Amino acid sequence: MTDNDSAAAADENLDVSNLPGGAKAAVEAVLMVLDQPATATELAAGLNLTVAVVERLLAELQREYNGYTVKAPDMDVASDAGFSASPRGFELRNIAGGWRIYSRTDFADIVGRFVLEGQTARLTQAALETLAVIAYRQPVSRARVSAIRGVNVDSVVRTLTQRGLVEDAGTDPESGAVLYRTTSYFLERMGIGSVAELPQLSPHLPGLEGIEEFYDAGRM
Amino acid sequence: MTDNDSAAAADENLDVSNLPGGAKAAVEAVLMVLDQPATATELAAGLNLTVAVVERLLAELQREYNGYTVKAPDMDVASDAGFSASPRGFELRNIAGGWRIYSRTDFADIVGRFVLEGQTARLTQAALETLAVIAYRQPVSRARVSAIRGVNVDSVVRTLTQRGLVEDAGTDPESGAVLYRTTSYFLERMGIGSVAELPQLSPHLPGLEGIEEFYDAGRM
Amino acid sequence: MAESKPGFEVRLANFTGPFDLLLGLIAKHQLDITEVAIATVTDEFIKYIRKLQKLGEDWALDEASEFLVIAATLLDLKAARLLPAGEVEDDEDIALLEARDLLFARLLQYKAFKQVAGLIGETLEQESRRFPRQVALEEHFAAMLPELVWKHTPGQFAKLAEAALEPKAPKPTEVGLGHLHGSAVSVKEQAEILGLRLQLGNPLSFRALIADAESTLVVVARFLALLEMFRDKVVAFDQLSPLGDLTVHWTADGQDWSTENLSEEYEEQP
Repeated sequence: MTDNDSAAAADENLDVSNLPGGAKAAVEAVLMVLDQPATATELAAGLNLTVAVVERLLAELQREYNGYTVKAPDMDVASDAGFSASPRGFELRNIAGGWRIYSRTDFADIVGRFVLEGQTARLTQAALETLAVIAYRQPVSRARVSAIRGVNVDSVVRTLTQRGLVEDAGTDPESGAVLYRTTSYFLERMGIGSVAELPQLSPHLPGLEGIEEFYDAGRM
Repeated sequence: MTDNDSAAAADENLDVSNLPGGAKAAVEAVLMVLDQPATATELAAGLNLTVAVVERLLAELQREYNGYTVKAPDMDVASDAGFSASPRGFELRNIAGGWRIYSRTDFADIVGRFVLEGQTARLTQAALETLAVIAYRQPVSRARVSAIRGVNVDSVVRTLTQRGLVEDAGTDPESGAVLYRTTSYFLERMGIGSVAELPQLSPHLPGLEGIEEFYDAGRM
Repeated sequence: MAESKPGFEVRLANFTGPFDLLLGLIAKHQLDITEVAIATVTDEFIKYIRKLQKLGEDWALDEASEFLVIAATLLDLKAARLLPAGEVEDDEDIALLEARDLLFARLLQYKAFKQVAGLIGETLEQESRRFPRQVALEEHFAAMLPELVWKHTPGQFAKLAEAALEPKAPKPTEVGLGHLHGSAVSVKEQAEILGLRLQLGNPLSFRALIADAESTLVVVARFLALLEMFRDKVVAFDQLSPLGDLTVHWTADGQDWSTENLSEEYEEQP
């Protein structure tokens, strides 16, 4: 794909403009999967572009999504004076300096209806168990919770985060994995003042260290 | 586009075609908030559209994102014969029966710098082979997989379960052994719609079915 | 190359050439069949068949079944050579030959899975280069979610945590009879191990006694050993609740005990 075979620091050498769709598509690719808003500076650093270029691309994408401009096939550059197309179902917003793609506000009713469908007010057993593990072993990574529960917990952790019961507690300095902890909303729902007030578990349960060894041995 | 004017319930009354960007943008808006793949049927239900219409819109979006077609401003409908634009930084894929937005492969290196999570460690050869046997022989017991692979697979199966690639599929009525099958997450990770899309096993070994019976008879 | 079928060639440490020639040489006793690595032949053959399929040859299936027949014969030959008397007559010999065929069939099957495993690995690798959009719900949508129903007291929640944190016992799996031939586990040896541990004085749970068992077979052997030791009145069992932990006590204080006393019924080698 790229001819960075001679790249000493392969990372630094990547030229996004050689990729299909160019730098603009690269910015788009990142924005599309990014959970947290990113600043132009953060984007520029990861993309090997200058902040000025990223800012121009962001503005271009924003206009494109809003339907004000479309890159015509026979033009080399997008033009503001270009023809107008329909707006997309999503928009690029800059909130407090961070950029993120959201669903377009016009569709809030439809999206809201879609989101609510099939939502229950109760946590599933899987979600409860995962919450219990996080509560007693926090701060803990998803991989560790998976190891303890024996199943993949990614989507359950997302649900718990969405429900405001658990939150990001920084990253593990060693593995770089995101760690999770329970929130004050969780304490509120439990009716306790702090995690220290959670009932003690029976002492025969292996500590986190024990579990770690036990399960890591099985990891391939 | 749809003439559902006779819809009784108020929230059934919403006609997405009146909104900017129309039904296509509405589909797009919903795709933006999905955290797991959605089927055309689910989308249709939420959007008050027929499955056929949703399927057509999804196909149109897919082509658009791939840069094969763009709705020209002076045309009323998107045309396949339309001009070709640059591919977007993302793509729309139909996987494990559901639709979902992905960043385009070309930008994997760049996106990977921003998205640390979800990047899972590669599976070992042992795990891959075990996964292959389970995928092709499901539902299958660990003992059966062990017999085929010639080694104990307990810890590997545990790893695969933790990774969410295989799951418990009940017990064998005869032996009482736990049976395993692959998950829809496995399909997602493979980028396929169903296990039927896995490469055929028989070309690699003509007459395998015969061997299987022979082998089973020999085991008892 | 295109004008005639290339034919299957074998490349071994001690022979390179067409498969037919290999068979001929073996038949004429010019090559020792016991020196032929069947696994390598199989590898080569599968490679060959795949090449044919890529070329779109539709007789690949015929070739394959032919190969199976020949390979089986080859195995017969090899087995016959390895048998002390060099003859394949009585039932035992035939059974042995069948076992070898079986082994070979399994080898082929194993190779097939190995290959698709490679393909699955490649696909997973490729797919991991795509990242799905799975962002958290936008705040205004999250705010629309119905208020959570929460009915757990801290005590109930702790119970839930205990259950979730309890190390999971491996799920039951059937006892593969195949292993019995592979590695014999001696009940006597296991009894020896258990005896030494229990004579230290502390009662131990069955779970603890099998914690280091490297296979199901060892677990079974230890279980049988305990039954034997119970019969010899050197151990006693305690179980507080049905399906609860089984505790084993050593009861043969000071008394001489040796595994030599164990009955022989499990020690018969097939």
